[in-house]
Amino acid sequence: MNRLTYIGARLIKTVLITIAVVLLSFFLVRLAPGDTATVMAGQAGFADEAFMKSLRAEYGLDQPLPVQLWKYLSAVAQGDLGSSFVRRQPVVDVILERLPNTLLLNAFALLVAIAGGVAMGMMAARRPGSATDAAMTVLSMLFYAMPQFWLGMMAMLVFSVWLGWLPPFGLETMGADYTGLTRIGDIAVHMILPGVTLALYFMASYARLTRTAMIEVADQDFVKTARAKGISEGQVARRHILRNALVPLITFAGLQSAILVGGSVLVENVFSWPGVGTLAYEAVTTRDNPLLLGIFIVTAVLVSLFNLATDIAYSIADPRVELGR
Amino acid sequence: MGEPLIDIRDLIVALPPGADRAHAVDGVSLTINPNEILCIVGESGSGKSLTAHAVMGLLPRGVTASGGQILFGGADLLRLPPSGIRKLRGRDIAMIFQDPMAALNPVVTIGRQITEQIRAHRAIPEKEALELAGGLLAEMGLADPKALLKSFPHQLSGGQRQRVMIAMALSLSPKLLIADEPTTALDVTTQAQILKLIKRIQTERAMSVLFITHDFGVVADMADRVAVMRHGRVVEEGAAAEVLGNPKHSYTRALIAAVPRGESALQPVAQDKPLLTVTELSKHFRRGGFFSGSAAVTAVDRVSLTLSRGETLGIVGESGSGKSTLARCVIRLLDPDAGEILFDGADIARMTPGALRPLRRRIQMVFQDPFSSLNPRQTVGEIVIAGPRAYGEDMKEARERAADILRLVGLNPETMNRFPHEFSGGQRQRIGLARALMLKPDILIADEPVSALDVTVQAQVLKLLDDVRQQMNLAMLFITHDMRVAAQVCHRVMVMRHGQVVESGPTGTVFAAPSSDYTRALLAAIPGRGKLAPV
Amino acid sequence: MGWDRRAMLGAAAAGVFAVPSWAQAPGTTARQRTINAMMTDEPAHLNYPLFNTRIMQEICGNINESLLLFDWQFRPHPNLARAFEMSPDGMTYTFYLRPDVRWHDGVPFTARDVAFSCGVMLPQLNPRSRNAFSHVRAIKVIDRYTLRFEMKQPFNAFLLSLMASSAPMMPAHIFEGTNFRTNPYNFKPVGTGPFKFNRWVRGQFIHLTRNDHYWRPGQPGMDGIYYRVCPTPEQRLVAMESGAVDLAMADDIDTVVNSRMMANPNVVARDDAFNGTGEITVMEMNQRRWPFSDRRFRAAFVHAIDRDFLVKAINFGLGKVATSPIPSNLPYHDDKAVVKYPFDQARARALLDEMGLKPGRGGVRHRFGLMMIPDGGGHWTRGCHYVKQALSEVGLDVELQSTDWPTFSRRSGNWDFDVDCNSYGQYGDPAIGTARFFLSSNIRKGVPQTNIQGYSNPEVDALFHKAAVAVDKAEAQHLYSRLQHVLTRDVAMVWLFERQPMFFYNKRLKNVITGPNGPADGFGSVTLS
Amino acid sequence: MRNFLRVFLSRPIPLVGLVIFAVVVALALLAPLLFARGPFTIVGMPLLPPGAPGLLVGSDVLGRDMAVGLAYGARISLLVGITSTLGAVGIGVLLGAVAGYYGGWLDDLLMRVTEFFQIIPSFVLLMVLVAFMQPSLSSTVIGIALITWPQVARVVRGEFLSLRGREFVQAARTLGMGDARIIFTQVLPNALPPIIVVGSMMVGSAILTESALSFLGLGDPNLLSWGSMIGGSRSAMWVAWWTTVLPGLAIMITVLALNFIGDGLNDALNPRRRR
Repeated sequence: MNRLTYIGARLIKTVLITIAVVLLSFFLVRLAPGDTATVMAGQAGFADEAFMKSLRAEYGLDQPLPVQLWKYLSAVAQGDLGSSFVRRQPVVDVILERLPNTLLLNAFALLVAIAGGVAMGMMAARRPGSATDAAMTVLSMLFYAMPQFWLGMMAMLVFSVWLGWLPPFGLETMGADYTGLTRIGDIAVHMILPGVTLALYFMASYARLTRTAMIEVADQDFVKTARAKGISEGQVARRHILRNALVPLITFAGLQSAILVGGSVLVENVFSWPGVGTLAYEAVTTRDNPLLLGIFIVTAVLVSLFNLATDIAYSIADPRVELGR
Repeated sequence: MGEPLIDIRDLIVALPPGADRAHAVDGVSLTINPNEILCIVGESGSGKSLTAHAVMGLLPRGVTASGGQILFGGADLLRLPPSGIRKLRGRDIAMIFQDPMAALNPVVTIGRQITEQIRAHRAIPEKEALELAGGLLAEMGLADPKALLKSFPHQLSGGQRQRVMIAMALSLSPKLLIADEPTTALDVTTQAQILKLIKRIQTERAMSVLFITHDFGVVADMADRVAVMRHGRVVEEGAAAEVLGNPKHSYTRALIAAVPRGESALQPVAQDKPLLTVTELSKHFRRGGFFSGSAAVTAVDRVSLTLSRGETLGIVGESGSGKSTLARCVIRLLDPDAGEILFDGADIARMTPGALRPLRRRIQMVFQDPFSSLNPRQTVGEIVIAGPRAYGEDMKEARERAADILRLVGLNPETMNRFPHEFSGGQRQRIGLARALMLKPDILIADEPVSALDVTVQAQVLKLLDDVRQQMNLAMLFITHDMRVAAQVCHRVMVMRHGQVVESGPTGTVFAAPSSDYTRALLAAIPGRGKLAPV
Repeated sequence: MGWDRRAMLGAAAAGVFAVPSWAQAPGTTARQRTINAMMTDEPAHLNYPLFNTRIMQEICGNINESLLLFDWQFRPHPNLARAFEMSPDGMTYTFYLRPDVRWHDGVPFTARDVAFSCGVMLPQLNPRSRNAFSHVRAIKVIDRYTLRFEMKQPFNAFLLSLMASSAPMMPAHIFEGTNFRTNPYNFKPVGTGPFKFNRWVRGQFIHLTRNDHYWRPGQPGMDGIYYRVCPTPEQRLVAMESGAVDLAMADDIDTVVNSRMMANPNVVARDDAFNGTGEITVMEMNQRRWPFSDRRFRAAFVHAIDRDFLVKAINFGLGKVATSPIPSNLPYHDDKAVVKYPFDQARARALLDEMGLKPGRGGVRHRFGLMMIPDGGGHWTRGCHYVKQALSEVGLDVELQSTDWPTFSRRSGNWDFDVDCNSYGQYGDPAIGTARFFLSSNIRKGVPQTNIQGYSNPEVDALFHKAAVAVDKAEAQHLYSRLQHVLTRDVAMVWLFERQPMFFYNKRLKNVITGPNGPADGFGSVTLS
Repeated sequence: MRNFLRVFLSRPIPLVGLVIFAVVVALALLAPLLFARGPFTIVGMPLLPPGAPGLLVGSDVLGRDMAVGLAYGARISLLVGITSTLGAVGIGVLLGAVAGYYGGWLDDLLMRVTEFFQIIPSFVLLMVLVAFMQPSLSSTVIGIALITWPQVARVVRGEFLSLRGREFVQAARTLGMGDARIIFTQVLPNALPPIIVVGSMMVGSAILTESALSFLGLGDPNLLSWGSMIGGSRSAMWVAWWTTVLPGLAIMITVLALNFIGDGLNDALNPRRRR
């Protein structure tokens, strides 16, 4: 099967999955009690029937569910995700405003997690059973055992409050209004705490995965062959062991990118990072169903694309893997 | 004969603490002379492989050469610093391994893997190294070396891969080539080609080969000199003709005797009404899923056969010939796509599971892999009585019968309370046989029952199968890739290739006067054919 | 259990804290003339009447002004209206507008805008205004700068309903004849105020700049205001402490750390900035259900709770025990008229016994649910935790129910609850803020923030109606005193405490709070030192 | 079994995990005996630091004894961790076994469903589920089980898929055993080790998920959990570190102990992955 037809087939599948996501989540979010009208009434502190009625009419909440679903589906088919109830802006705009922040944070976290995890895993795999190995195992399990939100708060407490090294939250320095390079640097500094917090949890997985793979690969015959060729240990490790050990990491990185798109709710919340995670949290608590559905759809599409990219990367890294098999 | 190329003296290889014995190699002394092939032959656990690995300085983690010397070019390889031995590896001593798929890095191109070795020892540019590599591949008899250099290992066949391995090993014209069971993972015809190739280049390049094998047939084909190893020691050593023709040690004699000669002694059983008649059986496999299109592969293509009480029908073929699929269709582990299977007058090809159930117990099977065919979480007793219990037999009665059957297959009934992992491969095959016999079957299907066993054990199991067949008047369908084994136990054979029957007939006739080229090729490829004295 | 503020400060000081380098506010010149404020979360838009919440009041108070301002005694003062007259019978109000006011886009502010705002836009969008203006029969535009409100009947809270937080003036030339909910100007509001809308970076900040053509001479005293999104309480505290932000309003700072903010020498703390709202934290009971329908149960409920403790330890000393439906710092409050329910658990037990609610297994007399307001684990949640604990001591087993806003609003609106925790604002006059919770005419299923308790007393209905139209202040006072007596006698609701949200600001700011309407009156008068 | 214990206890890591876990379990079981008044009782002023008279580890924002809260929190964490894992394992094993053993459209359907769960941000889904069911102990448990079962199903399916082709399973079929009998006596016992390992790890992650939900105020308000202790003290973090640090440490140590045990189980039950 050639790569292009494969990609085509996968894109069709993405569309199908997205439709399933839309249908399922449409009913799912409707299961939750209350609607946007009640939220607004509650928050405004004052309400009467006219207020509620006009809100419901405006949002189409007074129509039968199948009608709402049909209207929604036909709009989505035309690329219109509707309008956020609470924000009164097109859902697409609302999400696109936040998406870059989330992608930025998560890309950074992914890089940190892979770099740190692979380094830890390699260190551990060098001598399985040694003190270094045990230390790495314990350390990675420690990362894995900490609640992310708490780790974030502790990092904030230590590095921002006690040591004063890093800004505790936000995307950039409040009120500074930097531009250009200064601004990029400012954002980068703000990204360190949330990014590393996010990364540590996954770093543990990469470390374990790398360690296992390195040890497994090191026992394979082709490594023996490589040694029999008389090439140096460094080359054996790099060209033969690591190269093969990294292949399973690609799958995991793909899986992780899926989690990262919508999974950073807690860290974004703790660090007030203006991303999709905080948006999703708001959407749930305000029953902003179009927004919530929009987030589901956008993440579904993104995750599908990430998965596709992962598969392609995998097929490049491992020539044995044929796309579509 | 002058100075030996390599001189192994009192080599001791120690196993890690906690292993079942202290030394895997226990005081081995061997010499390999220039321009000769030394075969080390032995069964599994004899220490033959570790001896070879010790020469390369490639002992597995935890295993150490704790004593003795390996002298090569005036230096003791065991005392050389890692960098010193590394310089020798690949340049002066090269090695090829048993499974060429596993021995090649799956994510690196063939070309790169060869040039890597060349450039580790010679400072030449990649392009030049690639040209050298191409030349080597051509020399190994591989077509289109240019394309091969760019391919990945999985795109090659087993034989091609082993040729690539040999090309790589020869790339720096080593003085010694160590071949560790280089043909065990290959089909018999491919094996013959590779053996021929090694022999040819050894002669052409006048180098030495240390050839590790378990097969005396291969020894007969290859060796100038032979060393027989057992339990980490060399029990007999000498010129090939001497050892093969006039073995001194009883173990050597037993080993040689156990090698099937590939000549049939059994006469066909008188054909009365067949118990099983398979007609025009076909089975296709669909590959891939919803989006990847569906290419059907025909694994069994209109195969017909008959089987009578008391006879053994051998189904012979190389890997992928469809023989196992055929067996699994007959026992309805797979549902055939076309054809009929008449068993005692009833067509079981399309029977529903419910209707099939009473007939099921009358066809039983012995599997290939003694390690995966027994449930590791059940005791031998549980395994053996599972069948009768499934048919509602009383527990106590079943256990009593199990004791008898275990005795029949040569096991102590007390083994019932133990778990499979406490047994050797041969013993496990006996347990598997006992399990099948518990249901008092009419037909026994044996799917490569001895291919994973050492040759001496193999002989015992084959004898047991034949005894049981006679005692219980079984009809046996015997699947094997080994012509020699088929010759030993089958009354009739059927040769399969690509899912089709190539030829069939009484074993003696087929072996003596094969009617097809393929059968002829198979017979010709039997290692050591005609070189071992008849028993 | 002892409590004093010094001990609290001691406890607070145990957390080491020094303002680190990253938190130093950047010191550019522009920064010196600009202030930063906070938003706990971002508003959906900036159409003031469309969604009249506290955050909107804080921001839009600088953009959209009202006709009148009110002082600490809730006396009206001119604003966009330079003068006004009320007829002695309370049936007409005439307003004379300033002729020199222009909208931010340069269009003059005229009587047409007022008539549009009070006659069309506000009643249509804001339920509170709808209630107030329902007493108005007609609005007559007399000339470009004069207009008259003609009433159906006298309504003595009418002027208060023109407070900035209730009746912001909206530009007729932008909204008239449009769909108010989708008008693009909802995202770039136009007003007459000292600051005009400049930029909105979603998820980060809203920036207002000075209105150079503001009608009040010498104002505004600053170049601009940033409202920055600070969703987490810990973030807001740091931002305030470090000086990165100059203002912390209402619920920006959790009461837990109020004392710490008060101890900060760079910060000025005010507890009167929201007096105009006059907020009381309450518990509402579903009086359709037994035993909440029984006055004795409700009385026992109040007796069982140490509201003093609630104020001191749970609310960290802010506010005071509420004894009446009308906050103590607002007009018409009458301490002598109310029936009081001191903390007395023995009395509570006796009342429950009298009702026949005897302790059962495990000493439990009755089990019921307490629906908590979603405040993210803030002081309301803590208060509910305390109430659960206190009631357990008299044998009442409370199941706390956490909610989010949709659930809370829906369940309370549909009367699907036993007891809830809530809070209501008086907005200057009981007729505006308080009556809605007790009038039997305001029992409306499906609508939250109404008389969801199902409390119904013809005498109360009559008293509220009379009080609202009483022209004579003394008469109104008399009626409201009686009301306070009846309502507290009935234990018509559980009034827990009067909430005094704090307003903190950096001491470099001057003239920040000028009246009880707090930030809703805008920051035109603020200057920077 | 003896072999299993020997391997399991031969390394210090699982042993340490087991000891810590035993202490946490003991604390959870003994909490009502040690602190009969319950975790909600207000015993003093809010935010008293550790070491204040009668307060080993200080008081929280409501003046409750943190020590009592930590002990009772263990009950909730363990209860949620274990029950939600049992639920997830129950659903996952059932569906995974059926899909893996029979294959075909059942398998296809299951794979699509697990894919759906992979694609939807699971924590957001959990928030929706809990908001829908109203925050309570049972909604937390059900919610966590609902979002985590696909993980188990995948593992079980994979095991069944590979075991299904093993010769001893084929042998069982030739012996005339029914599918149910094969699934329960032949395949499942061999698939148990990875299920146990995954399960032990899932208990830990369920505890983490519960704490996250409680932290966001989506937990059961009538029960004090470690997560809700952190969430409730969030705004006091800057002035009273112990209110957030200690419950977090409690979560971390418990989950770490579970992971240690999981690591030991992995070693002891899965010889393939042993070093």
